[in-house]
Amino acid sequence: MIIQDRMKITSQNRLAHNIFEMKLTGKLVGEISSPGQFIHIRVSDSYELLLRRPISIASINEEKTEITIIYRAEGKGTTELSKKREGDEVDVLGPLGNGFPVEETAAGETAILIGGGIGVPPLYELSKQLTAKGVKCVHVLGFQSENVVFYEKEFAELGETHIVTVDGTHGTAGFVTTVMEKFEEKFSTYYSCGPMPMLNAVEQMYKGQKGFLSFEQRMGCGIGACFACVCRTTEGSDKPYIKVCSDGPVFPAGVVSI
Amino acid sequence: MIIQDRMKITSQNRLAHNIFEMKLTGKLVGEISSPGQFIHIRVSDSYELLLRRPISIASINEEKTEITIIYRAEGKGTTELSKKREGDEVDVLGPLGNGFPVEETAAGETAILIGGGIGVPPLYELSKQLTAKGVKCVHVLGFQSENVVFYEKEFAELGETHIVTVDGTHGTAGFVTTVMEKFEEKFSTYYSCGPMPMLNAVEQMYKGQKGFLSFEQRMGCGIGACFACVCRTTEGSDKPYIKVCSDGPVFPAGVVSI
Amino acid sequence: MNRLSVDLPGLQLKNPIMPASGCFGFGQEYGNLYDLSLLGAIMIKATTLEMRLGNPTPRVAETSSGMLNAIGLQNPGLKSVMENELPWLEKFDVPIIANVAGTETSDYVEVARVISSAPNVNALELNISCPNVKEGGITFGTDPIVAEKLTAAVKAVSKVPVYVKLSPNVTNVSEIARAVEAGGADGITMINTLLGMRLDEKTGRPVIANLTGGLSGPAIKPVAIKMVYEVSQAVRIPIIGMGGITETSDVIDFLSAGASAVAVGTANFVNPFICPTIIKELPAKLDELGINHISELIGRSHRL
Amino acid sequence: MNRLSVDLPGLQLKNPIMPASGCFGFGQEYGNLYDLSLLGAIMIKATTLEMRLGNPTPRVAETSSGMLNAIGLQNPGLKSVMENELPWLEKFDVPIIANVAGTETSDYVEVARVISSAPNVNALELNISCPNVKEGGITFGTDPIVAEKLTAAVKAVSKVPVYVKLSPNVTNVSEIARAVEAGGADGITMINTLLGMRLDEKTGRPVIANLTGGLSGPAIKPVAIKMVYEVSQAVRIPIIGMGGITETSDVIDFLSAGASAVAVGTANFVNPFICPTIIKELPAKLDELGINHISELIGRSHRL
Ligand SMILES: Cc1cc2nc3c(=O)[nH]c(=O)nc-3n(C[C@H](O)[C@H](O)[C@H](O)COP(=O)(O)OP(=O)(O)OC[C@H]3O[C@@H](n4cnc5c(N)ncnc54)[C@H](O)[C@@H]3O)c2cc1C
Ligand SMILES: Cc1cc2nc3c(=O)[nH]c(=O)nc-3n(C[C@H](O)[C@H](O)[C@H](O)COP(=O)(O)OP(=O)(O)OC[C@H]3O[C@@H](n4cnc5c(N)ncnc54)[C@H](O)[C@@H]3O)c2cc1C
Ligand SMILES: Cc1cc2nc3c(=O)[nH]c(=O)nc-3n(C[C@H](O)[C@H](O)[C@H](O)COP(=O)(O)O)c2cc1C
Ligand SMILES: Cc1cc2nc3c(=O)[nH]c(=O)nc-3n(C[C@H](O)[C@H](O)[C@H](O)COP(=O)(O)O)c2cc1C
Ligand code: FES
Ligand code: FES
Repeated sequence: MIIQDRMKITSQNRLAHNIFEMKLTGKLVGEISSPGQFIHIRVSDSYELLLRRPISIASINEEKTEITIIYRAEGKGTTELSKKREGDEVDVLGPLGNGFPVEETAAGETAILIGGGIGVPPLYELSKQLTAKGVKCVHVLGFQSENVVFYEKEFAELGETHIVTVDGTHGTAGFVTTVMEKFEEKFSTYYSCGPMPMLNAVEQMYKGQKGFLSFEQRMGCGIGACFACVCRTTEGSDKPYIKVCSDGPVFPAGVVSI
Repeated sequence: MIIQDRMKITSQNRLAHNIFEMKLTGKLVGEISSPGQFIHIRVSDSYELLLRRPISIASINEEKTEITIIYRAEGKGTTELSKKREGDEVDVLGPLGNGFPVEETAAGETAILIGGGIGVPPLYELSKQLTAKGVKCVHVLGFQSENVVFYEKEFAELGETHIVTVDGTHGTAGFVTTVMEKFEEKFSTYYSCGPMPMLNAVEQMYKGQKGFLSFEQRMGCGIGACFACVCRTTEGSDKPYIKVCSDGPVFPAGVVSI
Repeated sequence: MNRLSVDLPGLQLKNPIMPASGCFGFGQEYGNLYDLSLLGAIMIKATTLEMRLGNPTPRVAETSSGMLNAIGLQNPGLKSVMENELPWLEKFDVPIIANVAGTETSDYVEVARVISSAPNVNALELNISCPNVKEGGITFGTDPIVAEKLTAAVKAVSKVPVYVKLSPNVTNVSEIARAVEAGGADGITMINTLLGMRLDEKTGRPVIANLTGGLSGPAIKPVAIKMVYEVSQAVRIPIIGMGGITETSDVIDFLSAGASAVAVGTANFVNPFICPTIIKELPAKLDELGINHISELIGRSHRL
Repeated sequence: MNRLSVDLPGLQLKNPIMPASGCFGFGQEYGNLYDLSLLGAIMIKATTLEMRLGNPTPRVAETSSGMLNAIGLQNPGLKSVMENELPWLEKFDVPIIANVAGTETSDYVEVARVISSAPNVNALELNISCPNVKEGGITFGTDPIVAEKLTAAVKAVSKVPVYVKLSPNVTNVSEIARAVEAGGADGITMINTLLGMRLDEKTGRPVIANLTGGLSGPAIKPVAIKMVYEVSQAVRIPIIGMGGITETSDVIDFLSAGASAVAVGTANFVNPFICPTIIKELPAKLDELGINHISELIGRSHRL
């Protein structure tokens, strides 16, 4: 169920250049149903920055009733968020949307998880859940440059991890597809989250494979009421459009017209 | 000189119901020239509450380069201010305006200081300075009710202090004029700060006496440029209007048309 | 006695709080969060004759204390609204105000005729002020003669009272208000969004795909209050006021300005529970103001 | 090469940043805080034929990310401005734009004739958009024919180029812009304030003594950007843009929208050093955007 929760910040760390990891505790944690769901955060109680910001849940710790989010302080809202301190409270709406289907990959099978930039975070909880059920996870994580790479160690602990940077300062130089092209192992499912051009490239390369992609759109309500976040669907779909916030953000490959 | 200073909050205390005392340190302190000057505070860095709030300087501690302000958390801005914590910084413009003339009362003479509600604070620094130079100060301080009385002890340490409350829950019941009516001692000067109706009553009662009144007006710039805070003057004045922020807030009795 | 009840043409409201059109879909999403019967009424999303897919995305952008939107009247079309959306809402004890949009007079009239016959539609809101579609919408809302004619044409077919939604993007809003009153409007709803634009700092390109959008939220409240204050003295029909309502005190302001009820738009995105929260807070606010019944506030500002 | 220089009719600006009329008095107060020669230009407070004492107080009120004002054109009158204010400004190396206001065409013309002869007045800004006076001001700014005639009358007597300041409170701002262009205006300044109102929650009474006021500040920026974007494509004369500029990135937005220079109003009250701060920050901002000269930004949004 979607709830509005005043969550308490239990930690805030800078992971890389402008990349922050924040842990939040509150009863919302008990409502999460799948990796890839997101929360909608009010970055301050002032009306100046009026809209909530959608941020993916990167990791769930049920024992501590805690979630982790990883975000880039880019515009005004996320910069404001990065100034919050441990002990501060934030107004959070969530969990929102439908996440990645863990059940689509069986134990013993291989899944390939492809992330780009701030699309990487939700793949972490996904990988944790897949690995826990016995799926072999391979991670291909693309970043602009060395100084914005995060969670390399964390992903490596879960499975084979390829880091790609556009400028070649860390790992393979190029795009996620540079690694994917050379990757020859069989896999049963791919899961991806990142910028549109990356999702497009991934979908093209893995045409015909079972895959799930997580999309981004500017949002108003975050719950399906305002029609801000719609995407057109591909021909032959049963609906002419989907809403990223409530129908997604994750969709099977081939559904959303990229 | 007027400067813009990011002052650090060295303490924040609740003195009475919705009444707060805040101490601030910064180089602005060195620029203050007289009691009754005020500062113009940005209550937050967000644009939501766009305008600065004018608050009187209640006390100056030159050694610690610290000032005290006392304010009522009433509207959105002052409520926001009351949430700040020690160590936080605030953007302050000041010192602004012209304060009470200490030089108008000679050592050995008596001054009567009449304050109402949140008009009381600037009289504290005034009384400190007058007393220090050997003036005998008598304080008549009016409040709504017992629960908003503040600084009674502090004023009492400087001189005779009469507290008046409208509802009679503390001190004399009634208005400052109730005490003033019964006050028979000779005094050379009166100084007053408080709401318009009080200033009006005080001026009426002490007609012909040397006195100085501090006025309030809604402000824009606080420095004399926007014409937001003008008051008409009484007939026969050399200017048809004055600006509270830069010509005042303190004026000799009889100048401002109340 | 219900201290919050307000009676308006076609609408017996248990309280004067309703979500504004376009900010609440057809109620289902918020219906998952709270009981819609708590609301004074619901203004549903604009309905057009045919399904509309709306504008390209991005459709929203944030501005200081406000937001821009250019949804472009996306909706499933009259047939689907009649068959799916309105029946779903029947289970709630809440009057529905159907927002009617179109490109030509004939579509407005047809949508009005059909939708006003739905059992739970208690009033229409004629949208002559949508700034986000090329044809129709705002073009009807800026010319008093056109506005009057459209109102009369819709009144002629509607089975329920007709409220007309005014645009703030005009030189003289009272003139338009008087025109729709002359056309037979039973009430006015105002204001729709102000026209606005946001550019991307890096590229200089408009953030919203439609280039311009409609500005809503707290930023526009002073404009809305001024217009409600003015129009409520220019016409005799009641006003449902909106524009930037975000907290309970904003409701007091709109009623004082001359509105008889209010709608909450953008604030639903900020706090999805805002409507029930305001409804809950209102009685204490009336106590604070020493007022017995909420209707005593209406037009208070004119009397002073 | 000066990367910030902009040439406009009558104005060789070392940078495109100037304080907006009414938010900077006649410069003296800010002159105590910093060297006015740093500024691109100064738009001085509206000057009328006779001294005006303005409206009763309160004259300002805060709104979400904005403020209302109803100063009512208080100023010492033409004679005193010529004898005291303008001569004081002569010691600075900064062009002055004199904001001209009036009640009838004849006062506008007389003020324009006299003030345009002051040695340091480089341009006039014809204020046909003040919302805070009963007569004159905005009444000239809402009718294209009246606006054109007034512009022509002032042009006929002015010794310096004439910019006309437009009101946003109109249905079609491009129509007014084209009218003043036809009347001979050398440039346009826009926008003046939006009409707005704030009520006191306790009493319901308007906070501003004049009842309504002009809304300015970040809240109105999206409206201003949209109008500059539109008008810069409707006329050939240059625009000095304003409305909500509070930081350096806002300047980029106005230039991208189509303004050739900008004015900063309300933000001077928030931060009295805002103009020199922006001027200082601009070169680094150009570097960030990979732009050599600031003029490359002008109208960027149209080209995309
Ligand atoms: C489902 C979903 C999950 C996301 N998960 C993450 C995450 O885990 N980590 C992370 O760093 N980012 C994530 N994003 C992107 C994140 O929402 C934006 O970076 C953020 O909203 C930008 O806000 P700002 O205050 O920095 O920018 P501003 O420019 O101040 O934002 C202005 C407005 O635009 C919206 N906006 C700007 N960029 C985006 C964007 N890329 N996507 C959606 N809205 C945007 C903001 O939400 C806000 O309403 C996610 C987006 C979506 C839709
Ligand atoms: C020279 C001067 C000295 C002052 N000294 C003190 C002091 O020492 N302690 C204290 O508690 N108060 C003092 N005040 C009053 C104080 O400025 C207001 O109480 C405060 O601005 C209200 O802000 P708010 O955020 O609570 O109210 P809001 O209602 O949020 O304010 C909205 C706007 O109205 C203005 N405003 C509201 N009330 C007043 C008022 N009474 N006077 C001027 N502007 C107002 C605010 O500054 C703001 O711009 C002084 C006022 C002046 C002019
Ligand atoms: C996302 C969004 C969609 C809207 N869609 C409609 C609509 O379909 N029909 C309509 O009459 N008004 C529509 N509006 C305008 C609102 O109903 C309301 O008039 C306006 O937003 C001002 O109120 P607010 O400031 O409370 O949002 C929409 C507003 C928003 C923000
Ligand atoms: C207090 C105040 C006084 C103003 N006085 C004038 C004036 O005398 N003449 C004028 O043309 N505009 C006047 N304006 C309008 C500004 O010049 C400017 O057009 C408007 O405020 C929008 O810009 P901003 O949002 O940066 O303030 C005034 C604005 C304010 C806030
Ligand atoms: S954000 Fe409102 S429908 Fe998706
Ligand atoms: S507040 Fe601007 S002149 Fe006094």
